[in-house]
Amino acid sequence: MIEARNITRTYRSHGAITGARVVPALRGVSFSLPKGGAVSFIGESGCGKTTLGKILTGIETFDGGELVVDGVELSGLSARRRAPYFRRIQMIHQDPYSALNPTRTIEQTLEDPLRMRARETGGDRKAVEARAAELLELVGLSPEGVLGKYPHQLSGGQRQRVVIARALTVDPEVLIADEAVSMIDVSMRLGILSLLRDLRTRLGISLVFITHDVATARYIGEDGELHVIYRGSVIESGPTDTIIQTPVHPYTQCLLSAIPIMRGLELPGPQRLVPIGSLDERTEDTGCLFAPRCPFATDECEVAQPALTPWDPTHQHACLHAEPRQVAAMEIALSQ
Amino acid sequence: MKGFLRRLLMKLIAGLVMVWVVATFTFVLVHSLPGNPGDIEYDRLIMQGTPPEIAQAKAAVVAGFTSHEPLLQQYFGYLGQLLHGNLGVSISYSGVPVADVIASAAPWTVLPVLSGLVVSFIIGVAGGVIAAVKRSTRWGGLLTLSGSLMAGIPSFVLALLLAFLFHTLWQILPYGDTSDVTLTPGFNGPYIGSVITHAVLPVSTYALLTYGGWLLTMKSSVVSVLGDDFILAAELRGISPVTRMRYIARNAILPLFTVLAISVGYMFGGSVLIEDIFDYPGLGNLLLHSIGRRDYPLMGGAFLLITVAIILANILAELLYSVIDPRVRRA
Amino acid sequence: MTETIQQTDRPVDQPVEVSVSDLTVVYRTDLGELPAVSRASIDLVPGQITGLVGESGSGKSTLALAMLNAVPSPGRISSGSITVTGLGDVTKLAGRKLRHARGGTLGYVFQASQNSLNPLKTIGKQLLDLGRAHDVRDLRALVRRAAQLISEVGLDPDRVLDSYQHELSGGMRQRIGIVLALVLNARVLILDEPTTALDVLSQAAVLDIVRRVHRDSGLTTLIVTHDLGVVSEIADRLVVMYGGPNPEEGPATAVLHEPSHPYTRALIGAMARIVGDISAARVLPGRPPDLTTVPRQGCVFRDRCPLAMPVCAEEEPELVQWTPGRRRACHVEPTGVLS
Amino acid sequence: MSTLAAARARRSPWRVTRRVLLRKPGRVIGLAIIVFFTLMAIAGPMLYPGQLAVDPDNIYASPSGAHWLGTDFAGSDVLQEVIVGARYVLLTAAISALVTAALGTTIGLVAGYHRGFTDSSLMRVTDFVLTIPGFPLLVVLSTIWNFGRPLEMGLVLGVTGWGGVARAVRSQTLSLRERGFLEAARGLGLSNTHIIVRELLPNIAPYVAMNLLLSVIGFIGAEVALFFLGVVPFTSSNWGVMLNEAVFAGGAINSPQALSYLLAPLVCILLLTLGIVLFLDAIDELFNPRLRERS
Amino acid sequence: MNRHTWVTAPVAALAVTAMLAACSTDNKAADGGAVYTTISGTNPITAGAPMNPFNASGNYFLGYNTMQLGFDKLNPADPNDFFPGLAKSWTATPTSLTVQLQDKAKWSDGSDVTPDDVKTSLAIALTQGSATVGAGFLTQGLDVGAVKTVDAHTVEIDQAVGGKNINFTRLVLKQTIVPTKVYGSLVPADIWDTIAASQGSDATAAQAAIDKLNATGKTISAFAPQTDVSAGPFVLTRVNPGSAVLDRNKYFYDLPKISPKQVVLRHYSGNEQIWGYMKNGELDSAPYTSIPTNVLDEILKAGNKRVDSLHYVNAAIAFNESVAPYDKTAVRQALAYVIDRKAVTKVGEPVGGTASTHLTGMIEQATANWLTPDQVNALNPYEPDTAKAETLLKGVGFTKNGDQWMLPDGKPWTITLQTVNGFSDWIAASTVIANELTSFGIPTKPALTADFATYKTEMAAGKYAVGFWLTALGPQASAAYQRLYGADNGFSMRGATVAHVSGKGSGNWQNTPETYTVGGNTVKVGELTAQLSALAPADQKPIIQQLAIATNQELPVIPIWDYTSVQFTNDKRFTNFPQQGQDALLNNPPGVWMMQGYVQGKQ
Repeated sequence: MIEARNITRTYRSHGAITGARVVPALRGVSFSLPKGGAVSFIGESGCGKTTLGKILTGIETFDGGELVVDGVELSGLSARRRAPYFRRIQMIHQDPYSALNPTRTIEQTLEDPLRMRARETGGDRKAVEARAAELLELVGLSPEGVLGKYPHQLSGGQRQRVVIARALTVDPEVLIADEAVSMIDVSMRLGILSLLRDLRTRLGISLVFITHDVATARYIGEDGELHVIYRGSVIESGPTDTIIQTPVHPYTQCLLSAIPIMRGLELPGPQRLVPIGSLDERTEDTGCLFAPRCPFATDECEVAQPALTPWDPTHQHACLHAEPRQVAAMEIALSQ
Repeated sequence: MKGFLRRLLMKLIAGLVMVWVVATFTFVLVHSLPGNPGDIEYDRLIMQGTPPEIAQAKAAVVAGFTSHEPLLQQYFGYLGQLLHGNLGVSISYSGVPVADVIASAAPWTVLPVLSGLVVSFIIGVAGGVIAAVKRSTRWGGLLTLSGSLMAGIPSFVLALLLAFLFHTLWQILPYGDTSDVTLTPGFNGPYIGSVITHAVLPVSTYALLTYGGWLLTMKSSVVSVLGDDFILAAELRGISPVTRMRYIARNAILPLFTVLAISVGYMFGGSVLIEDIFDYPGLGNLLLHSIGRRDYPLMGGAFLLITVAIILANILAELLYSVIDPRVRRA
Repeated sequence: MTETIQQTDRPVDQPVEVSVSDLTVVYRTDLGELPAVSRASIDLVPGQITGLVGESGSGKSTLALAMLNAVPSPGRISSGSITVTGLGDVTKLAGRKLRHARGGTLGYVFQASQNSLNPLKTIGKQLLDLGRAHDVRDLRALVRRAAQLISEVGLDPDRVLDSYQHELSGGMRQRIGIVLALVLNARVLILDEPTTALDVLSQAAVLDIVRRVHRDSGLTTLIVTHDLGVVSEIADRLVVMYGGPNPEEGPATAVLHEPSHPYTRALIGAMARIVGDISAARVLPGRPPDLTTVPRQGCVFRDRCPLAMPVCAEEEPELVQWTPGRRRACHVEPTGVLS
Repeated sequence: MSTLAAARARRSPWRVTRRVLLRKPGRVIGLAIIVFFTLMAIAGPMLYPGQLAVDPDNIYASPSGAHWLGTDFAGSDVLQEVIVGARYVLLTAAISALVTAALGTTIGLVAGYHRGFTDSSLMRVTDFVLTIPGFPLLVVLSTIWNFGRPLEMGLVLGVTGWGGVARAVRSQTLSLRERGFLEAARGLGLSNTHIIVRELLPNIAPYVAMNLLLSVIGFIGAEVALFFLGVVPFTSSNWGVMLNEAVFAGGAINSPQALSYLLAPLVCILLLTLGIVLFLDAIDELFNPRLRERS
Repeated sequence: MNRHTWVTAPVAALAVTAMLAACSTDNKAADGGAVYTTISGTNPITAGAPMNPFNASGNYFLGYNTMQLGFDKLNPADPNDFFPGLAKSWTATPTSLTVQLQDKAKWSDGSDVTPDDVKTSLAIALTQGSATVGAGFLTQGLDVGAVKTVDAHTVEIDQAVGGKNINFTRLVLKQTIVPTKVYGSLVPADIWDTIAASQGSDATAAQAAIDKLNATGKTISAFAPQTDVSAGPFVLTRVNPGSAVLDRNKYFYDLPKISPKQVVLRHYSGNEQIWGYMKNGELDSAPYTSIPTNVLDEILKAGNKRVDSLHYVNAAIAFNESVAPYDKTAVRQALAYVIDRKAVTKVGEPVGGTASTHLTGMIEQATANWLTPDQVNALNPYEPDTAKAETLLKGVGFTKNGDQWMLPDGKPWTITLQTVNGFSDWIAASTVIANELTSFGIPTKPALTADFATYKTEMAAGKYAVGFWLTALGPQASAAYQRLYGADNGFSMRGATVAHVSGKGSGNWQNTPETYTVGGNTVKVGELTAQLSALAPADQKPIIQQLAIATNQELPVIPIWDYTSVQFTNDKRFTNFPQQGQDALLNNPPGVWMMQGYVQGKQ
């Protein structure tokens, strides 16, 4: 469905003192997303994962690499020709509060794209209304209760469901969910996640899930691929469960170690790992990007940036000192 | 510091470009005016009862100061002079350099405007803080209303009302003129006192005109800062109310610098009316005088100067902003 | 019950540092005064980290603010008391005494770490403001103490004290927040959603610091959060709040392992975790109550409760101790909840 | 689902408006004042068609039963003059407000939405318009072009006064542009026209409305000031002309006789300003659904 | 420290310092004695302008610190009738004038006023536009050919070769006399050669000379003397933004007559300020300003005394006769019958105006002077009479459709009555006229032009059919008729003959016929008017009579009111002001009154 090869994106910030500064947001990200499949990207804030989401939906441009959607390479196409491909890829925003137009009712929000769709396919007004109701039911909302309302009259979870329904109006093949539940109440999060999972199984929609929370990535795409991004490059990737159970890159291991342990239900992994210092964008780009914070860094890590190399046929990493460690929490069996 | 200077330089260049645009605009504007200064002078003298032959001779002198060169040539001449800081010579002042005429008028606009600005800034900002803190009370509401009303009242209506109330009705303040004529100007008490009492009405008008803007901006700014978490955080850390108020004021005052620039422009623009009503010999009056006498160079000069004042105020406001806000300063 | 779980219950004679009893906080709205916290009772024990967990609108932040007698307008404490050792009833404090209590005895770490610092002043100057506000004579000593704390939380004191807020990352700011809360030797530390805005690595670092300073300084700590994970990572005791009164409290591990209230259980069940059976996760139906929708009568949770009975609509369950160190408010038997 | 929210959703716009208005008595008063003057502007000239009667033997008469507000320099009735003069003042203000709204909103929207070169060039123009001192410019313009008629005056005021609205709309558009719903609309493939008209405009409408009402006050001030200063020739009497006559020809500042002639238009302007200011408060709440719900 | 204080304190300090710096720092105060406060009717104080009588905005004050050889009595019968100024006496021949200077005439620095000063002053006068005239029809050039010193107190001024200007005496006496020591350096040494060249027969050389004179004139008018050196009774001490202060000149030749120690001339930007001063009793005298009756009452209540004198200006309605139907005499006459001039005057100029009665193109006083009583009685007074107007209109083909008059071609007749913005008396009058004409059946709308400059330009371009106009300018009948039958009507003097032009761009916007037929005789108005300026007053009479009667019949303009100069004096501080009737004196500024021995301080 989507094949990304070596996508790079660089921002130029206009500093007053130093002049233009080049900030690489993505340094050659490649992945492929099969139809109905799921890919997750995890990383800290500022690692470039949001930029990736925007590039995949066509909101941002990229300056290097290839993006192939449904077998068509997009960077060579004009903006106009590219649009229909990007329309197959819809974004679920992090913030359901700003993702809906506060001055328009849910009905209006849904019917605008539906009507546009109807003009293309020749549907009539009735079909549009019926489809709007159908979509709302699909995302678990009651059409009567929601259609006439404004966004501010809905809860965060309801809004996020409306956002998903709106994305579905154009019959997308891919949904990009960028931190789709981080601003939603804890008790409502799972509902949204399971809805997304449902859409995958019921409609065959592929998912790109972008998050800093490994647990939600696991819930959505247990059977999919997981890519760990650090400062714009993928440093480890492979099947989601494999990475969680046997991560080999120290950064991935740090990320997994940092997940709070549910004491009483889980035991901490025996090899929890803590990174040194905090993320500092200003460090030099030579060598392994994670080296300054890596507990296992050696002199050779400072020299060259390690390439993504296979650990096993499905599992790749970019580290000179890759080694599986048991860092993830372990479940305590309930005694009943 | 380097960044600061660089920014200053950029601002100045942008300002200069704006000055050029305005100068060109002014030139075009002024040269599309109908009528010529000689005719005006003639009719002015006739209406004063000057015998026609004398009037004609005098009008001829005035007309002698008008340029008859082709417009484009005049334009480049004008720009060339501007580059040397020369605004040309006045027609209605029979060849006195425009810069001199403006220099004698400028203090009577700049100082009342600045004093008014300072007064209104202090009162408006204080009022804004009170209106924000007491916004749910009746007094807070009234204070806000007073700000909106003052921001809305046309300047001359205010000037006339003040003149009517304080001069005609209660007779406690002088109206018109800059000081008591019987006093000798200089550094002496009575004269300074007289200048100040005569300045009360125009300065109050200027002050009241911008008071509303300060108050409303300050109020909304304080309200938003009050909602900022760091204020609550400071309270929860036991920071004293006075220090907290300083935190609020300093943060809330930042957006006012944009208003400052607008106010200066607004006031200089409004000086035309206010100086006319209070008979203050400032730039606004000069502009009216020059329009009435078709004194093109003077008109252009006064208009340009008012515009330059606004541009400078804008630059100054941005610089002040960057001095106060470390986010800009250290960027 | 299994033996792997430590019982860290509080003996009856253990001293209490902070005692919230029967606290009700109301907000004035168009519909009259509505309770945000109703009859809440929580004890904070010295040396323990107490976790307060609830969804948005459960009143947890209001409760945290009430502990500093700082409920924002239009809210007010309508009844109940908050007794702090050495200060007496905080709800009765006012003026200078209250101000000195805040920051002095009671350290508060703010929810939005991004914005708890004055953007126009360096951290050092804000530290001095804090010292002056609390009549600290020896400001040099204060700075030394701050520098020490800053190093303890893993930052460079020289650089930090001379920095403005915008020059620090979110995680760093939150650590500064902790330093400022503790620099005046507070005995009680209240953290309101200390990690909500942070990503997972910063969160881990901050939690680690909290745990360390709590232990090193012998604090009484309350951590308020909506994230069960955060609480379970560091809290000794767990208090669950829902729509005002708290349905359940007890030792953290025990509550997580063996939730006795349907809400606690559903909350745990609705967590996405990195271990365990994914299909076992259960969506919690309905939405959290807010001020206007919270039922006036009966159990607050009954609309979302899978075990609701007719009595739940009529009678509000009392918060009672059912086993040593654990209290719950539910009409359903504890065993009925777990089965 | 909260029953309260559902109940609110069922409320008709009229009931909401009424509720918002009635919340503060000031708003009702403000609306009443605006309606009063609007009616005066519409009906005034019909009440007193043709030229006002002159009476050379009854110049500057004091208020009396026959002339409630006295008479002017020609013995015409001041009350009639105030009523007849309202149309000019309000019509002009309305025209200039429309011009400002159209120009300011279009330019601000286009600049904010398209960014880049379009934005920077439009903003340079806006800066220029904002920098040129408005009132002195009007005074100079008035000698070039006798824009005394309402349409012309409205156009001139509007064309010189749109800068503020454009800037406000632009900054609003820029901030809206970063909101998810606009990105979503673009992602869904909705047309630019649709996005600007359906998505952006309704969100900007409150700002435009507020700015507009504020600028109406400014426009009334400016037009009246031009007449007061006597730089714009007039075709029929209006409040500004009355003020000019009262001060410069009638000696109202020096003589109590012409006082009602001076105060009548002054009070009208003040009242109208007050009315708009009071009403603005309600507009803010009406257009801002979140503000409406909060309390 | 509070943040506000450090911002405000420097600004406030700066404000005060700069405000003071903006004013003169001269601290010399008047050494006791009464202060005479008034305003200058011709020169409002212009802050920043030089103390230079040749500057168009200059701060100079005739009769106080600015002196002439004599002061015009505005005597219509004798244009050379002057009060003595720096000249004690003078004798005129047809080609020259010999002036005897005051014996004790001295400048305020103590030096004598010499014939050389007169010579310099006249040379300067010739640079001030006077040299360019001559081409103009209206103006008689100040064609000074030479200035000769006869003795220390006597100077002879000769006309240029061939000049026989009957106004020569009057023009010379009216020139401002300035000290050579101040202005001499600005005058090129060869100026008299240049003057001679400008009057020579070589056109190219003359033009070059005139250009040279103009250049000198520009330098002089822009000149800003450091201090005032005056030969008048007062010397300018300082100019404040709000006032000019003049102290008594202790070297003045007739010092004992000058009572005030100091004169303060106050600034004004509009009439309403002058009213304010008078209402507060602040002025000892005030020249003519337009005043409404209500304000007049206030002023009189404050103890001011009203003194009326002649003002040689009339407000009239002018026509462009190239626009139908105003080319018809009957139409203009009909309009004169409809307009109630008394009612219009009551609204337009209730205090300073007298409704016109005889409509001769001159002011009423002049009409009575030049015409015999029989002739005056024979003039048509055009008393308001709508019946006569109707008859006249019907006689030339107008019809009445209901209330509305129709033009002979059947179209409705409407009038746009043009006035000037800011001329409040005209505007007020136009509302009354519009009312009268509208109720007569000619819908009339007053229209305003932005300012007088535009008004003049547009009027000359023939844009207005009916509009207000000033007529009857100056005491001389020649000037009054020049206004009607001069450049605005296409007549101009070409050498000895009168040429007539019309059409676009000619400046002729009145477009009257070149000749009128009055009582069977042909009256060549343009030629007759041109003759007036070269004739001695006694010889003018028959021509003026012809023109007056023709004008009364043909009405190229409809005079509405004569302006009256309404001055005020206040005897709170001074007595012995000129009284009503002393027009010659009243037409001069109070400085001249004082020189003539009037105005004494109260003891």
